Amino acid sequence: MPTINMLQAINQALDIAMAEDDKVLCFGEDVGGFGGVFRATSHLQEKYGKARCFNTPLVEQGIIGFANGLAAQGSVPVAEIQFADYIFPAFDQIVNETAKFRYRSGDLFNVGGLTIRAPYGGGISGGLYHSQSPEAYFAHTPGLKIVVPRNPYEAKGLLLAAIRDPDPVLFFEPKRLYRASTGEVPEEDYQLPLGEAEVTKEGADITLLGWGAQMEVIDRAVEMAEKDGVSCEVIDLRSILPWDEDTVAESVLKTGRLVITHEAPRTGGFAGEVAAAIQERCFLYLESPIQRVTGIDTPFPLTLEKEYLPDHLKIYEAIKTSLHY
Amino acid sequence: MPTINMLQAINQALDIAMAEDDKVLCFGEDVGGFGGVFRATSHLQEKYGKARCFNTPLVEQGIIGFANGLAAQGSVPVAEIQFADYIFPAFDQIVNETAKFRYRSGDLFNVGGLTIRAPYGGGISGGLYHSQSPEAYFAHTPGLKIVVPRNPYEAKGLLLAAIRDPDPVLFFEPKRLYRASTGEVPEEDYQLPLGEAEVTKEGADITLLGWGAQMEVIDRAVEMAEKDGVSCEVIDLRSILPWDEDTVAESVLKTGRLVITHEAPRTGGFAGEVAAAIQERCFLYLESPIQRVTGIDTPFPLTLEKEYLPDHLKIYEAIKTSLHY
Amino acid sequence: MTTTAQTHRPDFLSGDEYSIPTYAVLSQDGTLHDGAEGPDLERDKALRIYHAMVATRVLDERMMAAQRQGRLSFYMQCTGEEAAVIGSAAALDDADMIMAQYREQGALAYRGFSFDEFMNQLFGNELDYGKGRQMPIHYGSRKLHYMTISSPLATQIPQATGYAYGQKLAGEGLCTIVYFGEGAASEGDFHAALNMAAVHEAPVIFFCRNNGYAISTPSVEQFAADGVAPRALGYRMHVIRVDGNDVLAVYRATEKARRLAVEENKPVLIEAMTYRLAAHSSSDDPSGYRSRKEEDAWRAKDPIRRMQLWLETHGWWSEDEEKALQDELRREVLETMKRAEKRPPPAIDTMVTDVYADVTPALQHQLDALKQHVRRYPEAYPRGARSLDPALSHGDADQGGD
Amino acid sequence: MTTTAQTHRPDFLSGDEYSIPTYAVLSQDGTLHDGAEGPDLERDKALRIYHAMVATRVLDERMMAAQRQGRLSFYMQCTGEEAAVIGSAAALDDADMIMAQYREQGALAYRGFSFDEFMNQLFGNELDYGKGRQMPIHYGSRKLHYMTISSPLATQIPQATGYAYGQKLAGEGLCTIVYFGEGAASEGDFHAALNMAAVHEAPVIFFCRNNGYAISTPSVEQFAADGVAPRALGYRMHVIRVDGNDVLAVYRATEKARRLAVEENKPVLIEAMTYRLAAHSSSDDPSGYRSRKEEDAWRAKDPIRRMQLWLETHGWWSEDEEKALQDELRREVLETMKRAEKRPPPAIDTMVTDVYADVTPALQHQLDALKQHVRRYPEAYPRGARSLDPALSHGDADQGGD
Ligand SMILES: Cc1ncc(C[n+]2csc(CCOP(=O)(O)OP(=O)(O)O)c2C)c(N)n1
Ligand SMILES: Cc1ncc(C[n+]2csc(CCOP(=O)(O)OP(=O)(O)O)c2C)c(N)n1
Ligand SMILES: [Mg+2]
Ligand SMILES: [Mg+2]
Repeated sequence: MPTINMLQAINQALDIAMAEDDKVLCFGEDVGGFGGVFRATSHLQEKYGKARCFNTPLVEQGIIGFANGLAAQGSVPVAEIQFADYIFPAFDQIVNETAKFRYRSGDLFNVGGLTIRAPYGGGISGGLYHSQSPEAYFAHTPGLKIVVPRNPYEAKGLLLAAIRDPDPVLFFEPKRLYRASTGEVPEEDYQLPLGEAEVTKEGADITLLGWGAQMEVIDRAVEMAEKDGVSCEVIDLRSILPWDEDTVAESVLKTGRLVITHEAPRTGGFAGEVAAAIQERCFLYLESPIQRVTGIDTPFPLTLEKEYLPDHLKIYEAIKTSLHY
Repeated sequence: MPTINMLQAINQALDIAMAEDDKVLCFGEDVGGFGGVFRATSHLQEKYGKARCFNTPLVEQGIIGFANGLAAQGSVPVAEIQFADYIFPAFDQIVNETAKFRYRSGDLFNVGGLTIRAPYGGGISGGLYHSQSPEAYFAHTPGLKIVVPRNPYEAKGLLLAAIRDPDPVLFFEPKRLYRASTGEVPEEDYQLPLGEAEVTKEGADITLLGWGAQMEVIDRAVEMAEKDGVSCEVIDLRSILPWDEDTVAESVLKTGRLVITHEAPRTGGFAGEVAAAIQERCFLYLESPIQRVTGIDTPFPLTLEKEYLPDHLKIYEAIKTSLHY
Repeated sequence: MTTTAQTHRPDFLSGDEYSIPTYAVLSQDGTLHDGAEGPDLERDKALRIYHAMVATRVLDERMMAAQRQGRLSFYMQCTGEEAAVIGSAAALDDADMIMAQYREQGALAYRGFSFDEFMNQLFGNELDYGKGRQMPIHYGSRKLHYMTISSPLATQIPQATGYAYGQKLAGEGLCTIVYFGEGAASEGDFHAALNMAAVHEAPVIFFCRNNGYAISTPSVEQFAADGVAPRALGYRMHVIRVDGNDVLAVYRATEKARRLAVEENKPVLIEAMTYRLAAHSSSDDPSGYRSRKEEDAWRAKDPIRRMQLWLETHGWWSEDEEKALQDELRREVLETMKRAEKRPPPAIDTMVTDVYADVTPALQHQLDALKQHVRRYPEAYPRGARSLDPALSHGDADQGGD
Repeated sequence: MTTTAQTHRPDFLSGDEYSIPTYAVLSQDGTLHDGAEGPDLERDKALRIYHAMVATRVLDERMMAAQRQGRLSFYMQCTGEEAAVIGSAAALDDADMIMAQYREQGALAYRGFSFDEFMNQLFGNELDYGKGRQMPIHYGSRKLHYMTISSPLATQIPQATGYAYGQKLAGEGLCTIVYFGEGAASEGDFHAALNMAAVHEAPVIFFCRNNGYAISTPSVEQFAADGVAPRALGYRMHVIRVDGNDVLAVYRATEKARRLAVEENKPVLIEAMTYRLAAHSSSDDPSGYRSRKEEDAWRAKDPIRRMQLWLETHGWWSEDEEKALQDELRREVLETMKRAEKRPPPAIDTMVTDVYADVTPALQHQLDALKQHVRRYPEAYPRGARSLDPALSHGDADQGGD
């Protein structure tokens, strides 16, 4: 299997989807001839023509409004938002429209064909507006699916599943890993399941839960903790909505301890939802409080980004706190 | 003290603020001559002129963008969004701009003068788009304050505090109570504190936490539970952001049990944040899992609204479940 | 690309150079304006249009009355704008997509939505295609190519651009018409939609009903410009303004617009100048913001009466036929209303369907818990409890007719 | 209000009737166009403008080079657009508010922002007014009435309308200018801003830098219309298009626009036709989407060179002075860069300030926990750890100069 990076994996997924189905379209700001500012859509316009892969005017609410209409019509739009920080002008189209399209019409109409791709996350000296992790803003919205891949293999399989899924999917790509994360990825078509978490490492003493770029950070913390003799179970949530409560609960019932981590600010972040649900479900099995290792409750900083981020050292400390409670 | 309803209390607060300070402006869709579709801004244009109380074109992103600019200039805008369901087109202006204005400029500029008023909530046969409770969507945003009053007295005192607060405030008004909730309200100027919860009833066995229109629902459930001999402590959170963790934690340390309720869907709702924080802080004192009584994870329905809403019976059942865990 | 001439004088345009005229064909007495060309409307089609206009008027009057009686929670009338809405819908292919704002029930009536279908939605009963989830007047019909109404304003406008773009790719020779008020045209989505349509050459007709008000806000407080039409110049889009109470002008303009859209992939903006004769909705009272006199002046321009007189000049319609039609429609409205009112609400299981294509395990779990709760307190939830008792339950709300 | 004439022919406008000419004064050789009137620019002011243009060019060149060397994380140049930006800023009162997009450092240079001030922001050090929180080029200055830059595009446009409305109420005779690209003008916020400004008569100048591209997207894929200027007709707003590389035309047009704004409360749209000579940013490589030839054609229209020649025709400037100025600016840039680079980052306590007017207890708590953590692993957080050691800490980052 060839070793490729995450951008290449995403590009392959788009290529396969477009080759297979004429109805698949890719568009967004700079997505056309240029192939996107990160080059995720490279060569797609050459291959599939300007009608199916194109630049849009610079208007996120229009991009998603247009995509909603296309999806309702029966096309399969894959819309790119250049940075997840710039998805908010489209918030109304996503939260009031995309998410409620099928329900409000009693299934007369739906926008299930829609996939929205957006690079998210920090660690690239992006400051307030090139670093945000907005998954929790959308996780309060029944009707949406939200997916975050952790590496090239996952990215390709999950993106193909997202495009073909009968529901609209927000696909947040950890841009810090676009080129940094490489791995073996089959050239052919394959899908990974939406709505299912993956236990990436089994362990007995404590469960660590994250998604996207945090998985790599967790791994580093786990390495430290295991040197101390702690046996860690690691779960990649993969889908934020709907999320796989069963897999997480099963693990916590076993380990009795849970640390959840995300880059977004703590208050209102998705770790809160997971903690609330798991304390309810695993109450009698919890040996210590569920811990959240997250960004602090400020906008995303620049110069002191390292201090802000929930890195491996902070996770490692949380593991120790959890164990010595 | 005269008995008035919540709309009158809000109108009084606006009137006092405008009379006191020329810089206070009220505007929004139909806010001018007509006085707003709920009449919260009645007579303000007559009293203070068209320059200070006026209709805007129908564009929420413009209303808040305009308000941000006004606030940065030193004015004190009180912008109305006609229904909280229609605040999402302004999401970018609120989340990326309002919330980050002071921080990103190192305090060179701020929009602290801004208050955004919006009627929220269900129970009025409003269906998907006249019923939403979007507080949790904003609660993930450092830099914003979020306030929800439960009755006319609270509405007046909290709104006056919000307008004068040096930070931008989202003020969500429970529209179901606009005319239904009446009470004695001093005619004069007074303020109630932002960021502080209020223990509205002391009790020993269990803590019930809510805000806005849910407080009345909690009271009904408590009445039932107390007949069963359960001693309930009731807390009105009042401010969703920043929220008063201390008051809630103190109560739970005493009662050992917590039920949180809101109308919005469960997943990603603010009850999750509270539960996550309180299980961490009160871990050893909790006698049963923290329960959430919320809307279900669907858009807001119409015909089956009663079934959807977290009413007193559901809260009463949750109290029983918590006690008999 | 901008390849314009140079000037060496710093002269500003005032933004007021372009006054777009209003295209009008039919005068209020039912005759054509001097110099106006008659339409190529056959008798049957003319009567189909007229029937839809009258049916819409009757439906609106009766349902607003029903709302006043407390039989209905909410209502919105098309009254005064029937020519704009129905005249334009009639100029389309019946398979073209219609994306409406909320005041365009006339278009649906024209396409053949039955009173039963209207009523089922209005009462949110088990036969409502929308499964009782949205407020009254949020109609939709897949078979009639009428997108289910969504309350947030203007969101349908960029959606229409996208829908039309998809139609173009599909190559079936169809287009999309999107209706919106002059108020909704202030939203950012409007700008996005028109610009994208012009750039991507989507076969879409943007139909603005300029009825003078957005709830209480008069159009002079909505925009400083001479209406919405001049905005087309900013997008290099074809545009026409029509007398919205003139069914012949609306029909003809839309027919031409459709040709531009479908044959040349040119999006078009139509601004129909009209007036909302009734209140904004059943929650509104216009006496707080406009004069009786103004209303009366517009009532004198009633579009239905105007068409009626025109039909009479052709000998296609008579006062007797008018009376018979009105009586029949009124009776039919009352009968279907009674039927719809009595029908039970959708089953409690519909609470969790259609959120996703398939009910998720978590939602199923929430539904199960809810049902258990409703079983404990059936009297508190009569609607929900009803469908829990199989003896009472009716067939499948999903049946057919979509 | 729409009070337009009637027509009885169903003729569409094509949206193409109005071609707005480009106002130009100065030709590339430094002489005035035939028939163009000279400006009323005094020598001192002309030189102030010219200095700012050259300073901006030099700063941009050096800082882009620094970025290439890895000394700076990110950079964006104004190169090619100095006349548009500085010519317009110079036509204002220095107390007018400037709300820029990000490529308008020239306006700030014109107002007197020092190289030290630029550098402190670029390096996000403890003297940066923005406390090292935003990416390079996000300048702001309260004392120079230059709103801190925000990355999300177009958000500043409706804010400018609001700011200007506040200025009008304050009655101080000031206005706001808001800069944005032709790409950003596609955002919904643009539409909101211009419409509201026209309706509420805000003294705001909307200054569109039409530089042909939004990153890789050429303006023909941004809009079908002849530029952005025709949109003013849709808002009934005063508008002028200018040669953006012609400092005299820009200056004169903005001067007149300011008079309309401040004296008549009339908002104005100015579209400056120019070209982004450099890459979009240090992250961009334009060779992927445009030709060398096209770039060269525009390089031949360099706005600085054009002004230089004009100054020479007046005898206000010489090649010697040019060389001296360039040398001095280059040296100054290098020196200030070295100073700024060496300055420490803002103290760790600044992580939680300015989120709210006062640090909340919860944030204080988070900061305390963070500091404790940093103390445990100081080598992992050298920047944060630095300010925890009082011996190393410098004065107050908040000092003065805002
Ligand atoms: C985004 C949004 N904002 C506000 C509203 C509330 N609202 C409903 S109708 C209306 C006025 C619409 O006026 P117009 O577009 O002119 O249509 P008309 O009612 O005149 O047909 C308003 C403000 C809404 N539904 N959606
Ligand atoms: C809301 C938003 N969407 C996307 C971006 C990413 N972005 C930054 S600059 C840019 C292009 C802007 O083009 P234009 O407005 O023409 O300005 P120019 O760079 O040409 O000066 C884009 C797409 C952004 N910053 N904000
Ligand atoms: Mg209207
Ligand atoms: Mg540009």
